[in-house]
Amino acid sequence: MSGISVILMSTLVLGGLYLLMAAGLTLIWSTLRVFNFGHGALLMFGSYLTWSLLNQAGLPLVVSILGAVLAMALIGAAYEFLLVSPFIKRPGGDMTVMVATLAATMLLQSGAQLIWGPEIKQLPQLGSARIEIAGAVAQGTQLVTIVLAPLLVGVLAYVLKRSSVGLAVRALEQNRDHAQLLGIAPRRVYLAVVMIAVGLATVAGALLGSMQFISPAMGADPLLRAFVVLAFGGAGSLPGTIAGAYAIGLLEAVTTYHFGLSWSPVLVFLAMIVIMLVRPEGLLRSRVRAA
Amino acid sequence: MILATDEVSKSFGSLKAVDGVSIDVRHGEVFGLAGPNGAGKSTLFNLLTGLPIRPDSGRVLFNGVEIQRRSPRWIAKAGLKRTFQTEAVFESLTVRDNLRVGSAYGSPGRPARWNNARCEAALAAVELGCDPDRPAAGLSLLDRKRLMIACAMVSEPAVLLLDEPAAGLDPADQEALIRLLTTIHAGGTTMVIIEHVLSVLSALASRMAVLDSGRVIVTGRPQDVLADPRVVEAYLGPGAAR
Amino acid sequence: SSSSSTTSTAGAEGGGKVLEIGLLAPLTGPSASDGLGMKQGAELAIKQINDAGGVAGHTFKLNTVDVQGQSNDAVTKGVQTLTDNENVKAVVTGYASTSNFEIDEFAAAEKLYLIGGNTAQTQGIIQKNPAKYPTVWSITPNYDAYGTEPVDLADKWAAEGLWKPRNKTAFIVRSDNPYSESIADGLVKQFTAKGWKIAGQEKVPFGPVNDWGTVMAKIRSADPDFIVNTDYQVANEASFMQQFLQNPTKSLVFLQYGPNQPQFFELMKKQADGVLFNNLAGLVPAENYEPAMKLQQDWKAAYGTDAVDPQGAVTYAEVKLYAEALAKVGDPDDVAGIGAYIGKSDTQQATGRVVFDQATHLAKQGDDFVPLQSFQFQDQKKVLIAPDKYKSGTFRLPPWMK
Amino acid sequence: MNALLTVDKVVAGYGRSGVLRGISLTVGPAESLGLLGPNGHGKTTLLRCVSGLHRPTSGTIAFAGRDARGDTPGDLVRRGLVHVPQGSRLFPQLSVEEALRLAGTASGHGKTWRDGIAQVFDVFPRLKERRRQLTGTLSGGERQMAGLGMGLMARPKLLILDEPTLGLSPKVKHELSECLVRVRGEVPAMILVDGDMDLVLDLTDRYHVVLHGDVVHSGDSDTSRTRDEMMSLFLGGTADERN
Amino acid sequence: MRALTWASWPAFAVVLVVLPLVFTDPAARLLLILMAMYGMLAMSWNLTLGFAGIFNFAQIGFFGIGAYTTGILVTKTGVEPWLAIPISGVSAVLASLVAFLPVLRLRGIYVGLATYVFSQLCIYLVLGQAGLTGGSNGIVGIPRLTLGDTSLRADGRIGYYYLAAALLFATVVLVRLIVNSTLGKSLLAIRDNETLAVSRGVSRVRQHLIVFMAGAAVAGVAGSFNAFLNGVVSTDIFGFGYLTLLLSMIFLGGSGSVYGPLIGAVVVTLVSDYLRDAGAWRDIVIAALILVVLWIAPKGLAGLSRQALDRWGRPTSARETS
Ligand SMILES: Nc1ncnc2c1ncn2[C@@H]1O[C@H](COP(=O)(O)OP(=O)(O)OP(=O)(O)O)[C@@H](O)[C@H]1O
Ligand SMILES: Nc1ncnc2c1ncn2[C@@H]1O[C@H](COP(=O)(O)OP(=O)(O)OP(=O)(O)O)[C@@H](O)[C@H]1O
Ligand SMILES: [Mg+2]
Ligand SMILES: [Mg+2]
Repeated sequence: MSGISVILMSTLVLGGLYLLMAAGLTLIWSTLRVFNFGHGALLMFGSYLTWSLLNQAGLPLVVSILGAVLAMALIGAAYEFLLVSPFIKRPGGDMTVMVATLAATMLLQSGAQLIWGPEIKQLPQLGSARIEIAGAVAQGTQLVTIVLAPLLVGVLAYVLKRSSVGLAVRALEQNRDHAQLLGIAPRRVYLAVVMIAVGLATVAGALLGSMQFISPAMGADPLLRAFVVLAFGGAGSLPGTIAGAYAIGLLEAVTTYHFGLSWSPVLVFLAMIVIMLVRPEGLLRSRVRAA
Repeated sequence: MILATDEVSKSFGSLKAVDGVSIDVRHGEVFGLAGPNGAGKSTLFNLLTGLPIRPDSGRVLFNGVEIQRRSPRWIAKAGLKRTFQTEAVFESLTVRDNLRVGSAYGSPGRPARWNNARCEAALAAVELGCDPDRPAAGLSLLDRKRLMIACAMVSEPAVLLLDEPAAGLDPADQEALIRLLTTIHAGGTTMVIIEHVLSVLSALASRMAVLDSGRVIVTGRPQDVLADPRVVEAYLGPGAAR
Repeated sequence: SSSSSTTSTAGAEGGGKVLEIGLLAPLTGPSASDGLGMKQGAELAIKQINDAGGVAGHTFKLNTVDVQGQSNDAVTKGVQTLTDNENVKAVVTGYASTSNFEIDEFAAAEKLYLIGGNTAQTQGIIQKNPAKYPTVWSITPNYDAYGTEPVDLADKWAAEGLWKPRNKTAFIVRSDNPYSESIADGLVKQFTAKGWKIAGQEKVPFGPVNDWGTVMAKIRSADPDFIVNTDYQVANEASFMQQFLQNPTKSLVFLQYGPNQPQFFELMKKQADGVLFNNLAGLVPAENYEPAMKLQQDWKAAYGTDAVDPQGAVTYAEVKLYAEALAKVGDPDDVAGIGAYIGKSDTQQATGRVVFDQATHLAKQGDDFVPLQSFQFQDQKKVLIAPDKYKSGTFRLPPWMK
Repeated sequence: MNALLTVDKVVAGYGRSGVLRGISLTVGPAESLGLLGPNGHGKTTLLRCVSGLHRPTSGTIAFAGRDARGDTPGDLVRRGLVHVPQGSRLFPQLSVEEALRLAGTASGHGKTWRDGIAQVFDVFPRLKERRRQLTGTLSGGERQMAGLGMGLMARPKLLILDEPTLGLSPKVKHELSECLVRVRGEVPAMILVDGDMDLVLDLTDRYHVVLHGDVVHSGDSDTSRTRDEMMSLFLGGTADERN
Repeated sequence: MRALTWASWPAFAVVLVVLPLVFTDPAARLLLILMAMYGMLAMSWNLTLGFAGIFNFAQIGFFGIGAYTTGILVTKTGVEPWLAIPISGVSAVLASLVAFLPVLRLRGIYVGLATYVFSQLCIYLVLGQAGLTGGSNGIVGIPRLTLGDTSLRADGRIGYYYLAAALLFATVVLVRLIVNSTLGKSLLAIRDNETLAVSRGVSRVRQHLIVFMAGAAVAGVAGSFNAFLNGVVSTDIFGFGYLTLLLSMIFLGGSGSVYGPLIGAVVVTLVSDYLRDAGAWRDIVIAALILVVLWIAPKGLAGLSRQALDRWGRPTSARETS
């Protein structure tokens, strides 16, 4: 009995974290058609910034997180300006951008180590609420994650689906030249998208930094999971990503519970490869393609 | 009969893009295909060459062999070559290398080796006006079309399928194109041409079919077909008078 | 090697020659804080030696090589760089690789190599043919005590009535690496031998473990008297403890090595209270042990904290050991001579009295040699609770069991 | 001079190859200008420069009395210069309706896009039938219509059409040219490039013949010219190119 | 130009032979060896990544599989060490057949995800088969290669150097042969326009499989060499570190050319050795270097040098005629 509730709780927490991470990646992928390898490093940097605002500037925790999200959005803007836009129009630009974001990962990780040192750090719990269901406990940051992650991404998905901003994002993704001729300013949309994505990653970083620890390498693992989520949900759609994130969270919780931490990544990866082979467009993605 | 379809159909969702089409193309002839936009002409070409789709039902016969389940590569090697409606070349290869790829992989048998003599011959035949060692990116429209045709021709296919070769060409270039196609035809290649520029069809085709909403509405000699009231109604419209 | 001896003498007369001491340390990657400690320890020792005028006419300079996350590749490259360098006369480390394969390299290159960690591996390599490794010595003793001491202490506390085990069950968590595995194996053996039952075991992958939730669920359903986690990585142990405290069982918790690192306490603060842990190689924090107190003072003067990094204590001792041997032998190129001197030496280091076992080249373990120190966090302080010779407090029931 | 659009001595090209060689022209506020000329002589390039998609090497372009060189295509669209590009694939994964709506909102007509769509459906009933279909699966003619419809959604002061009848069947082309007549009625000024010379001459007030990136000949569209005369102009250009 | 390329072969060989005679310092020799090994890896990876445009991240996996094959063969079975080198190449090729599965159906970045996961799975496989692979301990004590009685390590690793140089030379020949053959051109064709290429009779799957296997063979051999050079193999070999290192080499040097990745391997190896003690600054400098090169020279250092050569070789005339 407690097994099920433990698994469920893990699913909601893990799924929420992966969702925050993968939603940003999906957004960048679907608009810019590039893969941001630096997303994990951005998460890490956001986490450190939160820590600094809290411990060095002495701000309250929530303010620190908001401050870090804003600061990271600016870094996201610089990121777009320096790493994405110079390369994206080149032939084979997607690969160049990917390499540039890999380089950015190296920069951010080493930079964080220089700035904050190699010792791990931690953010305090977000609140002291605690619930216990059939032996499974969720408290503080875990509870916040369970609620906040789907809320943020859900709102984002709704806005993108309903608003003309969302249409503009999709149009740019499909035909940049023509979208410009309709009056869409690609740079502005790209900038907005990267800033939103980085902001989400920062939130994920703050949650992770409070549930676990902050270290220069902390982003690698969430990034890898976000990969898997993208493959599961189809990289192009937010609803797919939401489903994918929780599916992976569930899969991971179940396999960890039954096969142990050593085997669960293997099983998750294998599941991902199978899904990719059977449904290359992701689980939920419709298969309509251009002729 | 070198190429024939037998009640070939293909639907996209609820749309019957090609609906029970039967045509037959005789050895050595130029067969025209016309019809309104969206009638299913390009889709029919896709079905003939297995690219990127297969018929839902019906048969495609090439030299008497059923090919509707064959791989696009097999079909290409067997001698059925096509061009595309949006003129496509390999941009990062030089003009000559475009032809070499066409020659090496389009011909039956392996290992894949190009035939230099044929490449040069094709290059000369299409009268490409540019340096053959320049990259194909940035060629003018007519040259791209010429290169695309040359690339299909270089492996000496038995049948050549051309999807709107004259589209976008000005009258002078259209005439150049007709001359080129006439030469190729004279060399013994069977051709199927999709074309809205009717002068091209009138000049080249011995027979033609008109498709509408996925079905063949009329087949026959161009002058008869183009005078047929159903064709005027569905395809040519009142502007045909011009 | 009489010619090299002359050059070194000449160098000494010419105002001192600078010798390099190699340091292999994980300066980047997940173990970077250990690496920093190693570097600080070696630097402190070198500075003190140089300030005192050097040794046998030589002054020292540190040549640090980053072994990154203990990656074999980086270690190999580091070893090759150091062995290729004529000026490097000795190499020290806390630990470099996980398998200590580099011992063979240094032995083959006839370089002096003083090492700390992974003694099981060191022992495995050396005891096959100790004569092949005259230049390799480990100032950390055999880890066997890690596998017995916690069990013996638990029985002792029970006997003294400090604690009442309900049914003598233990739950053991291990990480998939040789160090954790060998200690966990030892513990399982000792527990069983002493009449305990193993209520459950769980193996986690080597590397960051983020979510202990499912492990906790198993621990809770086993509800053991004693929980041991031999995953020595400090972040893992801290998060293990935090997650345990969310819904604790009435069990003693013993964590292998991690809590020795200052970081553990910085992260845990009050939550650390009650945690049990031990250490074989770190500074002996006993008021009555002079070498340790001296290092603590010097460390504070140099780095502003009296929390001496355990790895720093190791490299500090290694450099000192080498300097002493060099002072006696005189010629830095007489590697065999220096190695032999170290092997026979008997010194009081901050980590205890270092005397080497000739069959394994490990420092000897025991209350009179390098002691296994057992600690418990009490009232937000690290209290030495065993051995009796040095102890400054006694075991208490952890707060979650009251 | 009260010209809506002034192009003055514009030079442009791609990489090392020059395409436009100092071309100049003007379009009045209520005027329709046709551009004729053989393939590959720079018409599209000129239009891309005008709408801000391509940067000229030198020369000036002014729209509605303001220098337009620094403007992005988006700025120009909001000022009323709308370019329907040649052979666009449109937005393969957007439905016809979504694409039209986008064209309305992106050009600053966020409030009135519904009316815009209704109007476009009047001009192109075919699009109404296909409103839910993804533009990527439209046939060539349908796609041209959708592109034109999107152009109209922006309520242009100057509508630039690049080869709207490219690849259309005669009947559709005929339908489309009727639509174009209606389109002409709805927009104040227009630049039309098309392979169909008669269509261009029907729909415009003046025409230029563009050869080698420059205007070599101009005239009023209603002065009747024989097809042969035009052909010789074109052929002259092509012959030059081939030597 | 043609004459120049023909002359370049013997010149290249001579340079390779003479280099260790100039650099006799063992540390410098080690650098040369690493450059050659990384050069092999980067050049072979570039076949799929650069020329075929496949987001192939499994190359690191092939490298590791080669290394582990050698490690297992020489420590667990009594296979003649020299024989382990080709066998490692073969086992990497076999592994590439598995890694290729996703390429059958997937495109673009999805291939990247799947192949990256392939490398990750290799790690778990190695950890799971600890009896064979030593688990997280790795395989240690791999004996050095010997030629007769002399170890290749003797005399400042001169033996390893010449082995690496020979393998590098073979790789260069192989890559050049592939790139200049119809196979090479068909790869570009597929990358440019897959539909068109298929309709011209090019089989995407077949062509991609061939380069995939060719690249894997070289990587497997390089992995085997790595195992002998270091005497130890562990799971780091599948890690992110190698991935970024090699990608830096390829894109710094220029993914569009045959020699670009080799140039990149030389530069990155030198820089990272120079900054050995710089800790975190090393990665910062390398990353900044990559970004600067990507900004100012899209075609990498190879592209820059080609431009310089062109300018120097045929002044202005070329530009006037175009
Ligand atoms: N992959 C696809 N998915 C959905 N619908 C498709 C697809 N391909 C084509 N169609 C639809 O099938 C119909 C026939 O298209 P096709 O391209 O064959 O027309 P066509 O006769 O070549 O027209 P045109 O002369 O304009 O090129 C069109 O309505 C088109 O929208
Ligand atoms: N993106 C490009 N890169 C390089 N060259 C180009 C590019 N676009 C066009 N060109 C070249 O510029 C020249 C002019 O092309 P442009 O498209 O402006 O001509 P056009 O008059 O519109 O012809 P068409 O009737 O074919 O549309 C052509 O030679 C063409 O090859
Ligand atoms: Mg068509
Ligand atoms: Mg044009």
